[in-house]
Amino acid sequence: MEKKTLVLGVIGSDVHAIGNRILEEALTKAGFEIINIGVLSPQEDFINAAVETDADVILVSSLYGHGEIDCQGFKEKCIEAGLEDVLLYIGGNLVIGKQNWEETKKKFLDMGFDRVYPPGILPEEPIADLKKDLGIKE
Amino acid sequence: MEKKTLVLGVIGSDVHAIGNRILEEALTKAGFEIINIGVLSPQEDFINAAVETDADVILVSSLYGHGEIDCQGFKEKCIEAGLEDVLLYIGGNLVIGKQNWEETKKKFLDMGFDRVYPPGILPEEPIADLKKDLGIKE
Amino acid sequence: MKLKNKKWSLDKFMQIREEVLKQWDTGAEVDLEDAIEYHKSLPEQKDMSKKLIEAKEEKITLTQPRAGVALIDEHVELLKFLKEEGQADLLPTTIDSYTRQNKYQEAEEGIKQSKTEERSMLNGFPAVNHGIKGCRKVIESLDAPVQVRHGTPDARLLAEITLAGGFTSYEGGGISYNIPYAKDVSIEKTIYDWQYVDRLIGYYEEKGISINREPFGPLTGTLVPPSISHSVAIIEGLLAAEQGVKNITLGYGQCGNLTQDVAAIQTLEELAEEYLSEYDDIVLTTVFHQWMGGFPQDESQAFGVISWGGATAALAQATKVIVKTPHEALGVPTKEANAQGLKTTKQVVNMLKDQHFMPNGVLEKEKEMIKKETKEILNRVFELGKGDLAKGTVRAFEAGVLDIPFAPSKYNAGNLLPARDNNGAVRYLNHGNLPFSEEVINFNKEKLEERGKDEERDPSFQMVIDDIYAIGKGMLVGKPRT
Amino acid sequence: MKLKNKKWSLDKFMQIREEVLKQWDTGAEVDLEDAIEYHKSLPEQKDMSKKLIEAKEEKITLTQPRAGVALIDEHVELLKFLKEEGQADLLPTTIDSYTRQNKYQEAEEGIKQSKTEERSMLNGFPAVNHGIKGCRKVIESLDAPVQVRHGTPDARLLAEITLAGGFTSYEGGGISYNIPYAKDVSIEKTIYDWQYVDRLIGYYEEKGISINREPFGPLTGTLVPPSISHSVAIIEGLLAAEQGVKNITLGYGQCGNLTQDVAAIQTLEELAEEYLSEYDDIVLTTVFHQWMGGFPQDESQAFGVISWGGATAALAQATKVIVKTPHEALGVPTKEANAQGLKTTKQVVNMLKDQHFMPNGVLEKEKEMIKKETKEILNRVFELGKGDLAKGTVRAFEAGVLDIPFAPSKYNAGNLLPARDNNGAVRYLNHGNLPFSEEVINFNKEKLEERGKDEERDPSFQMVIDDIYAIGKGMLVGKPRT
Repeated sequence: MEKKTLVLGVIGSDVHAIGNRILEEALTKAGFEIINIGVLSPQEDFINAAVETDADVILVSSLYGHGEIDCQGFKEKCIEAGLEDVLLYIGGNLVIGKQNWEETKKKFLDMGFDRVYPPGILPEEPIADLKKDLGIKE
Repeated sequence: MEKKTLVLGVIGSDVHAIGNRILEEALTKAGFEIINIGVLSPQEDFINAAVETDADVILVSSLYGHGEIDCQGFKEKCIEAGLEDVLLYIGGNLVIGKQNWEETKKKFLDMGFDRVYPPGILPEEPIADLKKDLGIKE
Repeated sequence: MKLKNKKWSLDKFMQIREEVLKQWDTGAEVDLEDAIEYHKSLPEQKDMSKKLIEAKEEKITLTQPRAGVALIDEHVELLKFLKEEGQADLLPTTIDSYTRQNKYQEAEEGIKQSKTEERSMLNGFPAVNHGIKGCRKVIESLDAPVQVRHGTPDARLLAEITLAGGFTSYEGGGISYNIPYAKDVSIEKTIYDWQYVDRLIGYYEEKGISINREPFGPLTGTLVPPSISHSVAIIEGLLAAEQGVKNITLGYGQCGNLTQDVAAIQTLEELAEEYLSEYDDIVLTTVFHQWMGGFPQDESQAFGVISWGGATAALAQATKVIVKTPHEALGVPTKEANAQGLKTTKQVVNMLKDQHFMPNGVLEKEKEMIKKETKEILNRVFELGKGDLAKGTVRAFEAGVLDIPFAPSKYNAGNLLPARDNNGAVRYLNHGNLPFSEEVINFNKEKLEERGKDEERDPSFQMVIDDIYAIGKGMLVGKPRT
Repeated sequence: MKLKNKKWSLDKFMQIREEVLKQWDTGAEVDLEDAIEYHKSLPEQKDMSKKLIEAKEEKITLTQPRAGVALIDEHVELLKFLKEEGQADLLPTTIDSYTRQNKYQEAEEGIKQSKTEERSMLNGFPAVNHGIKGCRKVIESLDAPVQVRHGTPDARLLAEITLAGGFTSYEGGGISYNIPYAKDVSIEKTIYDWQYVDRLIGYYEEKGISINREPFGPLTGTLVPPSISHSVAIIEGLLAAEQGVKNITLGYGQCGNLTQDVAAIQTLEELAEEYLSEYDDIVLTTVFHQWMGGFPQDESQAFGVISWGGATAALAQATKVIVKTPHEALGVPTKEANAQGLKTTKQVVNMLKDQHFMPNGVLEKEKEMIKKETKEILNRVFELGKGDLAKGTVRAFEAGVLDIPFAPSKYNAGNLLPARDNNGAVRYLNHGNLPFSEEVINFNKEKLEERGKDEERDPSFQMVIDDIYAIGKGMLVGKPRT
């Protein structure tokens, strides 16, 4: 089967590089084609990379709490760029302070993300979800 | 002025000796006559000591959580022994577990204690109260 | 009662045993043969002796809480929570204070009121009242070794019931559960009663069931110099070994100065091995108690004290660490607070398990002085007993040659005043009648004079009081406010 | 831009300054004469340089949190709380991530949304947008020195505004606030921009106002070997001193092995004193950062990590310790959690202030190797610059002679792989192009082979990943589960 392509990056003015590197390693090992645009990536860079590589998934990380502002209008821009079918995943410390996780999750689902992850999960969880969502059989 | 007499002790099956020793030291320094009956003292020992020495105050410590059981009927026995005018002070870890302090305090006031102290206070506080309650001028 | 340090004959033991089992109804349930069979049926992971031997070999430090409530189901629930949420390696059953004074009627009242009030009115588990069936329910519900922890001068019936009930470890001793826990019980009586307990465990050993024995290390828990607690621990270890006990854990309560605490754990094991060398097949392990004195009321500060205790235990490579909780200053903790203390400790112990405290000159000096002090005390104890340790111990307490600071017992001379030196190590401000050499006396004196000079005051009882309050106020050394 | 390590003339500085102040409206408010007068009017207890000098003399370790929110009143309230409830000795003002990237328009949006939502939508205090008045309101409301903490490659305008606003300490540097904080800003550019900041502070010094400067020690915060962060800290210290900075605090992020961490703090100071000896009147202090990598989600476990950081800082006698919070794994903490981390740390630091880590052979070896590694790197940097440190630094990054693990910058070679040895000390698994001698290479190799043997696996990137996750999972060394 053809490899599925994922665009991976850390959005906005966020410079957290270590998780990004580990995620790249884990996703590559799991059999995905990874386009890693790295830290400090604006919405446009995710979208451009996805268009250029005909990606199946965009996986956004945000560890510094500005995710709420940084992701405003992201889904709409994806649709404009013809990426309405691309899966949008996001995970990390998505808001400032210790907030109710269910509320935060709902907020990002409402913004158009397909999967939302709290801080501290291991790569295994999104990998299992990716396989399910993309119909990859083990 | 004549020295006021205090009966001091740790009630019930409680063996906490260090606070008792420090309290004796502090109260003696503050000018009181101290009758220290020590740890492991039943209600009767407090009452007998107070009768024998014509004490003004009985100061009960309880650090181990059984204070609630150990003090049942104490005020009544004091009255029976003719000690209705003797002040009853109590302080320490008076109940099992972390409970609402106001409730605990009310419980012991209702049992007939005149002053009730939480754990961790320094001797200065009861000393100030004693001086006030006994009309001692500095 | 003719006290001497000599293994009891089985006849003597069985004779006294008849009376012991009559102390409360539940005593009649105890059948030693059945008890041995029951222990044989228990899975390995409930065996305290085995678990401690493994930990010693692997050089790791196991965690153990204190915990006990009045009713059986609630007690099981509590211990399960501490095992699962708190990741405790070893479990306790703390006995309530009425049972410790053999007041089984009052314990019964506490059980009744606990049922009515639907909360524990007792500060521990009244194991005698619950009997063998109650104890076995606890043991069978839990997947870890469980130890009896108490503070009982006469702990004979409690031992009979809890051991037959499947507990595999028993804390206490004729000194350590008398002097800090009683007002007017003679040393002679408690040593005799604890010979009974040790003989009982010796009997289990003879039948192939190894029960772990742990003299209570911290004694009064506040500013106890290592040589005091070491002397008591070694005496109780020797008395236990004579009665046939084989698996012994010796304890020490944290003082707070890292070098002194590491030196204490190391010398405790080294000295005990030396003194116990005449007994065969003894397995020695150590237990480190996180600071037993006054705690800060603030929970965050309490976490700091707890962590420092965990770090010291790991760096000293104690076999296990007894854990405090962030509620320490406020009395008996909730189960959540208890689990918190355990988790904090486990994190620290795990992070430090591959790190060791290396000899640095100061450690060696500290160890040398602890050994000197302890040997000077123990030599005199043996002298006073004309070679008999049990007799010597009784006479040593009479003479103040053994003396425990801040203890309630009238059989304790109570002449000692300990205080911290400038680095927080606990020294003798007044050594009372301890049979110390000039060298030891001067060493302690110099250390405290150094502090006195620094604080511009003479070492005095006020300094001792300041030290007692210091950790609760966020310091180690109780320096006067400037 | 001709980069060299030479004190800027006032003319050059003033010329560039005109452009800097135009970067955002609030730049126009800055008047250096007024700023100097303002600092002179501030009470002593708000002076970071003084406070650090005192702490160094008294050999105590001060506590400092990280904290910042979008709006002025809320920011003041937060810092007051950390001072009063958390007993913080020194205060921070953490700058938001938009400001760090000079995105003042986005910061403005964040301020607006924070007002509407009535909660901070920014992860820090946007000091440029708030301007001098806003900064001074903060300074005047607080009874402690306040430092600017950020992560800004071009921090010139931020420095102008915050220093004129009364802040007395400024974190960062041309390497430490570039390589870990930017993707494509050249080293040449950031060193140049930070020469501006240092020259500005040199100007204040000339006018009698001592501003404390602190290069950011921990860099990427995870498994950074001490010789990497030491090299960067010393380079940034030297670059700052050349521009006239006098009060310098060098930093180091906890690795977790006590001996290595103590050795790191001691060598950082010793090496810096040696390298900085050519400059007069420099005052050097040290800052120890509690573990900057992944934390356990469980708050009790987090308290353990925090306490161990506090203990290490105290035993190493760092001048100050930057404190983590029990919410670390979950993002920006509440003010209560922040105060909790401070209180835990203070308890430990106070309990250990009279205890020292003594030389023990292992410490000396560790110090020797850190010094060797650092000097081998720095010697090559100087060589590459033909004696000019600024030029040498640029070339060293090009050549991978300076290299920071896990950094996002494309100007960083990114060849290094660090991993823990069997005792948890951080070693070089792959030293990339670092100019190491055989001795250094073999030392690191042997240490990791020892671990590999113990774990029955070859040291590899998987080992590095295991180490990165280890503390979050309750361990120090990422051993494979057995």
